[in-house]
Amino acid sequence: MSIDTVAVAEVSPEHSQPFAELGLKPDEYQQIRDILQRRPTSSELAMYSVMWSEHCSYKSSKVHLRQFGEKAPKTDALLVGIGENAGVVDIGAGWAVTFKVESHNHPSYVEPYQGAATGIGGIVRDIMSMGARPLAVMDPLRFGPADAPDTGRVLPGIVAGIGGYGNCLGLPNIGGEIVFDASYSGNPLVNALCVGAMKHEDIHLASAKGVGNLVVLYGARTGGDGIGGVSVLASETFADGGPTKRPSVQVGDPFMEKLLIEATLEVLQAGLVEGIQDLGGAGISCATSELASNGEGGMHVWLDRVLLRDETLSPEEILMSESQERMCAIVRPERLAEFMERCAKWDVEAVVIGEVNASGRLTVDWHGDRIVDVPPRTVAHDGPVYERPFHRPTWMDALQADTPDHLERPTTGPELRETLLVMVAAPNLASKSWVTSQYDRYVQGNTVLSQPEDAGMIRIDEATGLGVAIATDCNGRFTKLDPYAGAQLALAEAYRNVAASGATPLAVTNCLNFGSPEDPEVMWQFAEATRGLADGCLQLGTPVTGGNVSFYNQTGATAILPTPVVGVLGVIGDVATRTSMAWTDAGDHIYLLGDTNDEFGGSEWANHVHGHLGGLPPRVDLDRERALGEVLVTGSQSGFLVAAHDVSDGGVAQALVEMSLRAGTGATVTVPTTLDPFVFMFAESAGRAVVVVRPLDTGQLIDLCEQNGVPLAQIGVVLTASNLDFADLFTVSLDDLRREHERTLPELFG
Amino acid sequence: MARVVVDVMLKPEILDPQGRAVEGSLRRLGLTGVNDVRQGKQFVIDLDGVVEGARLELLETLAAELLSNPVIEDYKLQVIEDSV
Amino acid sequence: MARVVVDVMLKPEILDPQGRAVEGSLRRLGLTGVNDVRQGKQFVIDLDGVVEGARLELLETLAAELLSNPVIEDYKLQVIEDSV
Amino acid sequence: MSVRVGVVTFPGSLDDRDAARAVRIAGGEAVALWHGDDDLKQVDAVILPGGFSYGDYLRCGAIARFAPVMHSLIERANTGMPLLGICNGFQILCESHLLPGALTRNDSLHFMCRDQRLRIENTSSAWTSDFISGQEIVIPLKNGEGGYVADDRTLDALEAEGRVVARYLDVNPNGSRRDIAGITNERGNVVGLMPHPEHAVESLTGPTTDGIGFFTSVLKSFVSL
Ligand SMILES: Nc1ncnc2c1ncn2[C@@H]1O[C@H](COP(=O)(O)OP(=O)(O)O)[C@@H](O)[C@H]1O
Ligand SMILES: [Mg+2]
Repeated sequence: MSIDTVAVAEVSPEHSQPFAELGLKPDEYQQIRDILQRRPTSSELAMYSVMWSEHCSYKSSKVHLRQFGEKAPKTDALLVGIGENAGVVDIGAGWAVTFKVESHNHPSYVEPYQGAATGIGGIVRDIMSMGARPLAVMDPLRFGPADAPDTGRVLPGIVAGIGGYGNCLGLPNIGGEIVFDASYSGNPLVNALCVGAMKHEDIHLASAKGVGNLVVLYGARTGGDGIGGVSVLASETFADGGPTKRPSVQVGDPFMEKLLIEATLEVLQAGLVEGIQDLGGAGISCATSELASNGEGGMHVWLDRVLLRDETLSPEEILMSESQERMCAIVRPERLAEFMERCAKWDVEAVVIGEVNASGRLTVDWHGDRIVDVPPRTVAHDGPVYERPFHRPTWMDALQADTPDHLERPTTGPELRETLLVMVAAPNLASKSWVTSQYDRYVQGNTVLSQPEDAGMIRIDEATGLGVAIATDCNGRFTKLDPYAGAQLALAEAYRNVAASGATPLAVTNCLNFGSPEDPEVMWQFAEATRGLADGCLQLGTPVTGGNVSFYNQTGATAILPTPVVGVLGVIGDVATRTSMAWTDAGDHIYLLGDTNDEFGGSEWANHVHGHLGGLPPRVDLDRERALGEVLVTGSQSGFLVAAHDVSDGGVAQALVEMSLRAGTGATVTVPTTLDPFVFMFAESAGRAVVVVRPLDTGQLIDLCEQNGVPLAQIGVVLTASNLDFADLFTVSLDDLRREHERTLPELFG
Repeated sequence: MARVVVDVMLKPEILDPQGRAVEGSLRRLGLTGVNDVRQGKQFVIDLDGVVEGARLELLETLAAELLSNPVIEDYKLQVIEDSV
Repeated sequence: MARVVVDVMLKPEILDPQGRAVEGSLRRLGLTGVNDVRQGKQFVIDLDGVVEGARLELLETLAAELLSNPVIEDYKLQVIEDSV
Repeated sequence: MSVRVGVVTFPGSLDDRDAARAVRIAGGEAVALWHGDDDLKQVDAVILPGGFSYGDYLRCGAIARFAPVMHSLIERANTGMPLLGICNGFQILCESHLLPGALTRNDSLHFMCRDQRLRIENTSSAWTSDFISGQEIVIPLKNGEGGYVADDRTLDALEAEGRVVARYLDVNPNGSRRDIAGITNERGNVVGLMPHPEHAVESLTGPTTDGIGFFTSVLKSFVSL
């Protein structure tokens, strides 16, 4: 086996290299040659190719993502901003919170269980790498049609994988989304969110500082996982036959990850770590180059010291392996022994693979031969940047002109009743408990709200009750009809969900799932959605702290619905004041906050009943969202909101059904005289919530709404009886509603 | 009457955390010279009649696609005629 | 070099929901004449040297008490010497 | 002096801090015990918490049974020290033969997390004396392998001797024989329970506070001595 060293590269400039197979464009390859003033070694080529990939370098999205920083609202709450493994937000009392959502879409299609499991594993390590203890996970998911055979293969596996990994880590699952749409056939979306907390002084960054400090790789051994592409290089260096077979799928080991969490928290707590980085995509290449690039000097790595699961791995493969459950720490030499002891206590293997130096270079040796010698910034941060062309799709006009106005609407009481029963059983609106009951929501004993509530809420500080709430949302149909408004509607909905729980929205994370950036029409959707989200965050005063971009989500030439999943994090001083969506006492008054308009573009009714998508999404007014949020949070803190639930998919009718099923008691509902009953029940106008107050407190609610300019109308009264009465129209029993609402997923997925 | 036994094992290149855990406990409990432990599944299927032709073919397909996950596992199918 | 294969199967009187689920799918996918399906585990242990005497005894104990749970499972141990 | 209740942490234990919190809320002193250490630190009672000890890779609880701490625990349990195994802890107790039977894969083949109604059937064990016989409670249940199995003779004996501590009501979530959710040994000091009382000790985070009774039971048994 011959090794391609720097010395060899210097004297063999003509040697032809398989850069195209590794996904590099000719000009990118030339750029590498210019940086190095020679041809790259095969190991260097491996590093650059993976670090300059779309996934790691954000080369197509960078120019758009900049807006999140440029338009960021001024706030002291942001302790660590975009660019680190995850953003960190100050929530008071010396506590900081870090949260982030990431995609694992493609691997989850290939192997649903392991793909989804390793998606959870990856995001958890991101949170750990900030110095935080991971506290909870969430899982926004998208699938093809609920009754499609492939959905029957993919969904149960993905759900089992998320549960299998998250449950075993001891992280409660406090929420997520499940949405079905034909555009996700062959391209399901698995986004995973993790939230963690730490004291301010425990915040750690991924930087290799301090000449002489050691680079320690710990956790699972390195195997040949996820290195399909680079085997091209490995086969070059083998005399004949190529390397032994490499796995195309990464398999997660949640038990190892659990040990990794405990060991990491111990070494952080003991002050043994100067810098820390998780190993995810691009493995050691990414970890070492980012650590070195963020540090002030250079780094040297003895690659042959890496503990291997498979001894046949070539250095290129080791550099690029995406084996799971590994972390990298920068440790002062005098603390190394203690670091190793703590790892051993948790049965976690650790080995020194490198040292921080002042060379300004990242150098890697393999059994004494120099195989990498590069300026680390050029690998990690100064990759190519594309200004991809984009233009508004020609079909947008026709799509927006095809409004839902012509669709046949139910009008009579019996028709409306029938529509309601059909809607509550629609896969997108049906109960998701077949899924969520496979997730542990209790572990750690700090879960205050979880499914089916609007937001997940966890207690962070037992002494004071300080906690956070998180919701994720995105209606891809809205985004398709208008990407700018659609992204803002996603933001508005998540914001509203958090406010409805009683927490003050503070910060945003996002996972931008789109088709191919090489398609100018997709790129336009991306540009518009990004602009909408950045503008929206500025207007709401909630900065984006981090996120993730997933491109190339398409089957053939057809892209998925543009799906910018937005996660909003809110803080609540005392979780005991949170608002649930369940009403309690008969006689309490039910109010609808916000204005209802005849808005059905992209609605679930148009989608489920008529298979129609066209027109414009509901109008978004973020000032009104903010005012609504103010009412929800203040009302919750003042203690007079008995229950609150945001209105979104399925409209007011769906919200009322969810509230009554949660409570187990019904209500009598009166349609405001100004509204058509159908519009009242099913329109999806933004900026609305249903709230419940005791009769004595209605004055307080009315005053609060007046102060904030939020319109309100009483729409009902809570009953002891178990039916939902739409006065003068129809009545329906909770038993019927529950049966329809709960049967869909079990019937489909058993 | 026939018995079909299908052994399903993770492909050698795929990480086997279960096997590793078992390996660890075997060592802790005093077994020496252990090089590798892998944990797989075994399906024992009892059938009427003989297993040949199209039926055997179907069984092979089912073993390859239902009983094992071709992305990460290999299988081995054995027919024992006249079992029981 | 030796290989020890331990098959672990639920005792016949213990309900095997996995086996039953597999049986159902085999039927749905067109396999006829299925009488019974049971799902068990298989451990493949590669060892240095030969497996005999005290080492074999230890392996039997481990198979009986670690690899299987005697309350609900039966095991079968096979030694394949010189397996590679 | 407060009663010292040990909570063992195995690699992969998840509900250890939750069990400790429940002990504190009930008024006891929680003492952390480590799987690799056979020192029981003079505790009066011990809880084996839920989780996935050793990843539950071989069989739930199978590997944990051989941990050093288990040697001392088995010894003390045999001389009457109260020992409660919750979920994974129950599995470890069965694997260690401190309790009869075994726990197998849920008959639904899915992990199941739900608020479960139970009936307390034995109020003379060290961990259930603070309940009223026949009392119905709701506490979380969350497991993938919670189906209790044993041969009919054992099941008959458990029932005849009143050693079924709690039974599932409404639905049997995992296929347990005879709806058994928890059992005790002859002496009544060792209890295994599949659902999680430690997650029902605060109204803020649990479906109820019904779980607290398991912890107050053991604390009171010492006070009354
Ligand atoms: N994949 C999932 N994982 C966890 N929780 C989920 C998932 N999908 C839905 N949920 C939860 O189910 C509840 C209802 O979901 P959904 O109807 O989408 O809520 P919303 O209308 O607030 O967006 C929410 O609490 C949500 O967090
Ligand atoms: Mg909601």
